[in-house]
Amino acid sequence: MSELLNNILFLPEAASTFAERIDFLHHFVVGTTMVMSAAVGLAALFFFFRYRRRLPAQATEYVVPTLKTEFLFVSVPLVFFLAWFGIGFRDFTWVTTPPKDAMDVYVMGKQWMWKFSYPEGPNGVNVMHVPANRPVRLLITSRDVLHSFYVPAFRIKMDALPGRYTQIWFEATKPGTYQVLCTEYCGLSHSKMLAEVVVLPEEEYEDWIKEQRRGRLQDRQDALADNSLVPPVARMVEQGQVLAGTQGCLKCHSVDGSQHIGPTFLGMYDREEKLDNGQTIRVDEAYITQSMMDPGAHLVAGYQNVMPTYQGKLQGPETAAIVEYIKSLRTPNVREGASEGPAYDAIQ
Amino acid sequence: MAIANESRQEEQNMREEHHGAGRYWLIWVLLLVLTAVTVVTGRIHIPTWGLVLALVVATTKGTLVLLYFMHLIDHRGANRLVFAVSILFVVLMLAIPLVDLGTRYRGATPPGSTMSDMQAIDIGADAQEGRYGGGLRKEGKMGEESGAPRQ
Amino acid sequence: MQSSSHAAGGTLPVPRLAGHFASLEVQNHAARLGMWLFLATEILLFAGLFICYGVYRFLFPEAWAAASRSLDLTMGTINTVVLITSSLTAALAVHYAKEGKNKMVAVQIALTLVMAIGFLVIKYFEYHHKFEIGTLPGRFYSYEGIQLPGVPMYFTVYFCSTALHGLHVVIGMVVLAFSMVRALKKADFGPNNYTMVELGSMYWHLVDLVWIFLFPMLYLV
Amino acid sequence: MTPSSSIAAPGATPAPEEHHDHHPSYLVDGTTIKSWLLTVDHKRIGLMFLFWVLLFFLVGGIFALLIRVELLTPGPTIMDAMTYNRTFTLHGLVMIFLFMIPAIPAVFGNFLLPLMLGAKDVAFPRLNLLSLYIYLGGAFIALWGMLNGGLDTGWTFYTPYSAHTTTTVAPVLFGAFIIGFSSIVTGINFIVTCHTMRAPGITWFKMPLFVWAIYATSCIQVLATPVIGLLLCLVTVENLFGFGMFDPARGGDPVLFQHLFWFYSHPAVYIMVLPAFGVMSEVVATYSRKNIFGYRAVAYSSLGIAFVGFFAWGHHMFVSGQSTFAGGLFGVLTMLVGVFTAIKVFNWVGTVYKGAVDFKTPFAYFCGFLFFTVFGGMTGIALGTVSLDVPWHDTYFVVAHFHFIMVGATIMAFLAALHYWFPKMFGRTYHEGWGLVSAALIILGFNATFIPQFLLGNNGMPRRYYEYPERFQALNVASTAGASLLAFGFIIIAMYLTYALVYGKASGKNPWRSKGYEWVSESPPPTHNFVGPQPVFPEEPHFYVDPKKAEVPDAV
Repeated sequence: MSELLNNILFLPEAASTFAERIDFLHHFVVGTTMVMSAAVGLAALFFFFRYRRRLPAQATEYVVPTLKTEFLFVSVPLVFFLAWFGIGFRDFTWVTTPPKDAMDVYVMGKQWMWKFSYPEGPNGVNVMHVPANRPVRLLITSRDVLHSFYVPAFRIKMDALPGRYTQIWFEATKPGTYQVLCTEYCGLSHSKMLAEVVVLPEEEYEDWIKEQRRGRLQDRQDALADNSLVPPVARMVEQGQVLAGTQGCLKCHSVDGSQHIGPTFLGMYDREEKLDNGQTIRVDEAYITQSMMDPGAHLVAGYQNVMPTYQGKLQGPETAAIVEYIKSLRTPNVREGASEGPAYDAIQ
Repeated sequence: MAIANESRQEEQNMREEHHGAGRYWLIWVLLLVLTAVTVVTGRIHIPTWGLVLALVVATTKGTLVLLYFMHLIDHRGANRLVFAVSILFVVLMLAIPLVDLGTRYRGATPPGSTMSDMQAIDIGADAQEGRYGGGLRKEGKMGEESGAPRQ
Repeated sequence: MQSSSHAAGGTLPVPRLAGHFASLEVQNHAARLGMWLFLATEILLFAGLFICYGVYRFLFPEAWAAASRSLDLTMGTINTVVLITSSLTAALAVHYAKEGKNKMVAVQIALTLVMAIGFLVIKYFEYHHKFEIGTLPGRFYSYEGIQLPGVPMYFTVYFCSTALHGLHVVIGMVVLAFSMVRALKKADFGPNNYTMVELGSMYWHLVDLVWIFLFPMLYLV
Repeated sequence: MTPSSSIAAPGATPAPEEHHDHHPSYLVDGTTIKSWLLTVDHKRIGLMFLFWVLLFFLVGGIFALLIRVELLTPGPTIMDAMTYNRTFTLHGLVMIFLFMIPAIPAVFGNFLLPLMLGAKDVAFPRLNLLSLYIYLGGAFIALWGMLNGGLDTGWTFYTPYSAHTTTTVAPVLFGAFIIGFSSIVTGINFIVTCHTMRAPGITWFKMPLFVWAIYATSCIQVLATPVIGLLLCLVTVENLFGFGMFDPARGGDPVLFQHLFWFYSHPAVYIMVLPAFGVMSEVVATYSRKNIFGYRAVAYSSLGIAFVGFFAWGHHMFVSGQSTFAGGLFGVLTMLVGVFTAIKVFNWVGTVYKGAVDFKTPFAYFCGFLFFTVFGGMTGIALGTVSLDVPWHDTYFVVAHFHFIMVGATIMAFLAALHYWFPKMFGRTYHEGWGLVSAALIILGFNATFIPQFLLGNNGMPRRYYEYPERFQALNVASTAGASLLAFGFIIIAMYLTYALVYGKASGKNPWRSKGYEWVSESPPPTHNFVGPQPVFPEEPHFYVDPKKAEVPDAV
């Protein structure tokens, strides 16, 4: 049934968990629209025929609706629209709120290509590898103008904004290769800004990432890869470790949990920190980045504001590398356990 | 007499409300006092409520100008409605983007993610060079020459 | 109905009634309502900038505080006082127009114009200072004193809003100048014929109103 | 009835030309070019608007056909990518700013508003003329910019692209900015006209629904246009000087641009479609000889759309980095707009109930209009259902949706208005048979063009694509075929209406036997609309009850 409807509606193959949810709503909306519109249309046609003009200056009755009729006119559509909206907003919240155990992929759009990089692994241009049946969070940004990351088979889309991060997540259900399109007009070759998502079965994905890390597989995509975005050290964590040393982070921050001038990096990521103004904050990418650029913004209680800003001293990938390094030092128990499901925690 | 009702009402209001000039002077004095208040309180830089206080004072001043200098207090009907609607729209128009901004997900605007950081990376092939039309204009040289620091 | 004092000579000056209006009161009402609608569009025009201000203030609160402190509060305050006083004289011009005292109308408008020029001169000095030290919008920003992200944005907002406001000051001056010339040459303002002064003065009050909000937003917080 | 006022006495002598014995129609009252170019007569201004609006429709239509031909094949067909990008931008700009926005308000609103209110003219006739020239000035500046380089930003001018592109953005934006003034002036003029120029007896709830629609439209024009004016200025300044208001490199927020842009451009959709609703209320009442079923509901829903429509703008930004919460807020408000539109649709269908339908050309357009409004509106609601917008956003589904509601409905109304009021404007009749044939062609052509685009959108084809993957080709070819049908329909209309303009039979005062207020005056009306004493208007517009039974208007 749903296959048939998808074919009638020209919907592409559904290859993610979100696609299944959204196709249900799609069928529901199209179905009710068709039924209701047909009812209105048939009523109109019937009236056109039944009440056709018989005399040139025919007089008619003065018909006005009762309050009940008008109430019906308002309430019936309202109920349906709100029902659709309710389902739609639930799904929207779901798709914009990644589960905690999602794997991260950084996506950067630039005129006119997509770059993907993995926190611990390789970078790629125009080809993104993800495992099947595992939630993947995309952190999307752009280098120049607006782009939009669209995978029809997954039914997901999110704009890439320069200077901002947006996020969306998906869980691919079927291994295969799926097209990525750019849907925000971005200039001359907007229509050529295509990419692919390669969904691999879990084991194959592990193999792939291992090979990538070992750097042995010089496949097509490495040849294509824009060297400029690939950091000198392929693994961001390693690079971050080096940077933490050279930039002097480790002079004040320990990595073994001991107290020093600044808070220790060990287990810092995802920790609830108490701030000097009494509030608490959960340490995430945003907080770490902010603390590097503007150390005084949220001081952890018990520490002095002595750290210099790294604004302008660190480049984007370097910042990201240090963040990844700090993330790698998290204590193992922090991010384990089942996902708490869709939780809307955007309001801060 | 639909046509005259609105207009005549209006004319009557305008006509009845002709006061002495003293009223304007009084309002003027009030406005100056409020200006003094806002400047004095503004200088103290009250942390959280400074903006609110300043806006409250500004709104009071604005209301005085509107009601007495612009005679809105004498107007009825459409004129008031027009003004009220425009103010309502301004408020909603201001509130909704701020609500959006306040509820974005936290990573949306980390300070380190602004494009200036990213531009520091040399992306390799020059995206601007040799493309026909539509590409990016070369980053203006004026700022750099005058020593404008990248924020 | 004609309670106010009459112009000398007994014949009341009356504006020409356009053929399509039913009566003079309709014509006046139409003019006034049209003006209010126009003022509404002006308010919405500035609202766009207020939104930019609000959003960027939300994003860069510290830059905003620091940058607003770099402005010259004294000049800003003087300008506020000047503009408020000019608003008073504009209101008085309408008052005298209603009473048919054309000379006083001209005098009050002239005072308004003088203060408007004063406002612009002070604004010029403020701008000049900013050009000198380099607190300019966007990529032209070159001031070493404040180095926070978002400060150039503050000056973008500052320059856009004050420039737009300045433009309105100039337009308002032109409108008022027309009324002044008429008060001097034709001297036909009276209890039935003051719409022209009234509309000009309403426009001027709007300019004042916008400044009343711009002043604390830019200089004080 | 004449307003007695002591103050009015000295200057209130009516203009002398009213006392002529002979009252030529406005078309022949002054035949020099100057008498047209400098006229302050709302009817002549309306006609001049009609001429220019149709001309720009032709220009926009040619661009549309070029786009469709280009999309026949997946690769390059007749132009290169840059030309294509400029073509769709110009198509959007010309159609929206030069055709759709002034189409019904400036042409038919201008022509009919005073007639429907029993007034001699709009409140500010000279401003009205000025609005025409501002419009033309802006249009030619914009067209000059388009021809001297053109711009490739899409009509939405999204920053940062529009701030950086090397194409000629500034003159076009400046032209659009100037056209905005025309829109504001027209809006102010119409609002004041509705408030002050109503003839004795025409109270607010006796105004024809077309007037209500124009009133609501004018409110939107007055409140929304300044914001886009400011925004266009800011982008122009940014493009020319780099002030950086929306420059991400300096912390600028691209989403803020979109907020401000859609604050105008979403209500602009209602500027285009509300007058269409108004036209259709008149058409359905006339051709089914019935009072509007639920007059107040329709009138209030116009205002409701105008108001709520303002605050639904964010549904253009569900996936553009706006917060999830804001998405929900805008989603709910979008649903409310849908409800207001549904009220109108039900009441139109209800109007036909127990009526006497005469299936003339305008009524054929009404049928098409009903179809496009229902499907355009419902797909709009579907798009407002936040999660469904995620895959659909910026695909051909959206293109098809807004062409259905914004273009389909408005074109139907524009053509219906053109046919319905053709006798009113020119005093001549057109060929009914050709009218029905071309109406059928246009409705079919429109569906054939845009239904495939709905499916394309479902299939995942993004908009503004110059080249596309081959799997989209079949539907694109279908769409192009439909577009040619559509063009053919318009050519037929142009031919028989031009013929009717010159050789058409005299129509008489009221060929449709309509009881709308605009038919109280002569067709075509004399220069000041009404001759002699204040005309007497029927108790309410579109009152077709047999006078013998008129006493008891019963509820259903």
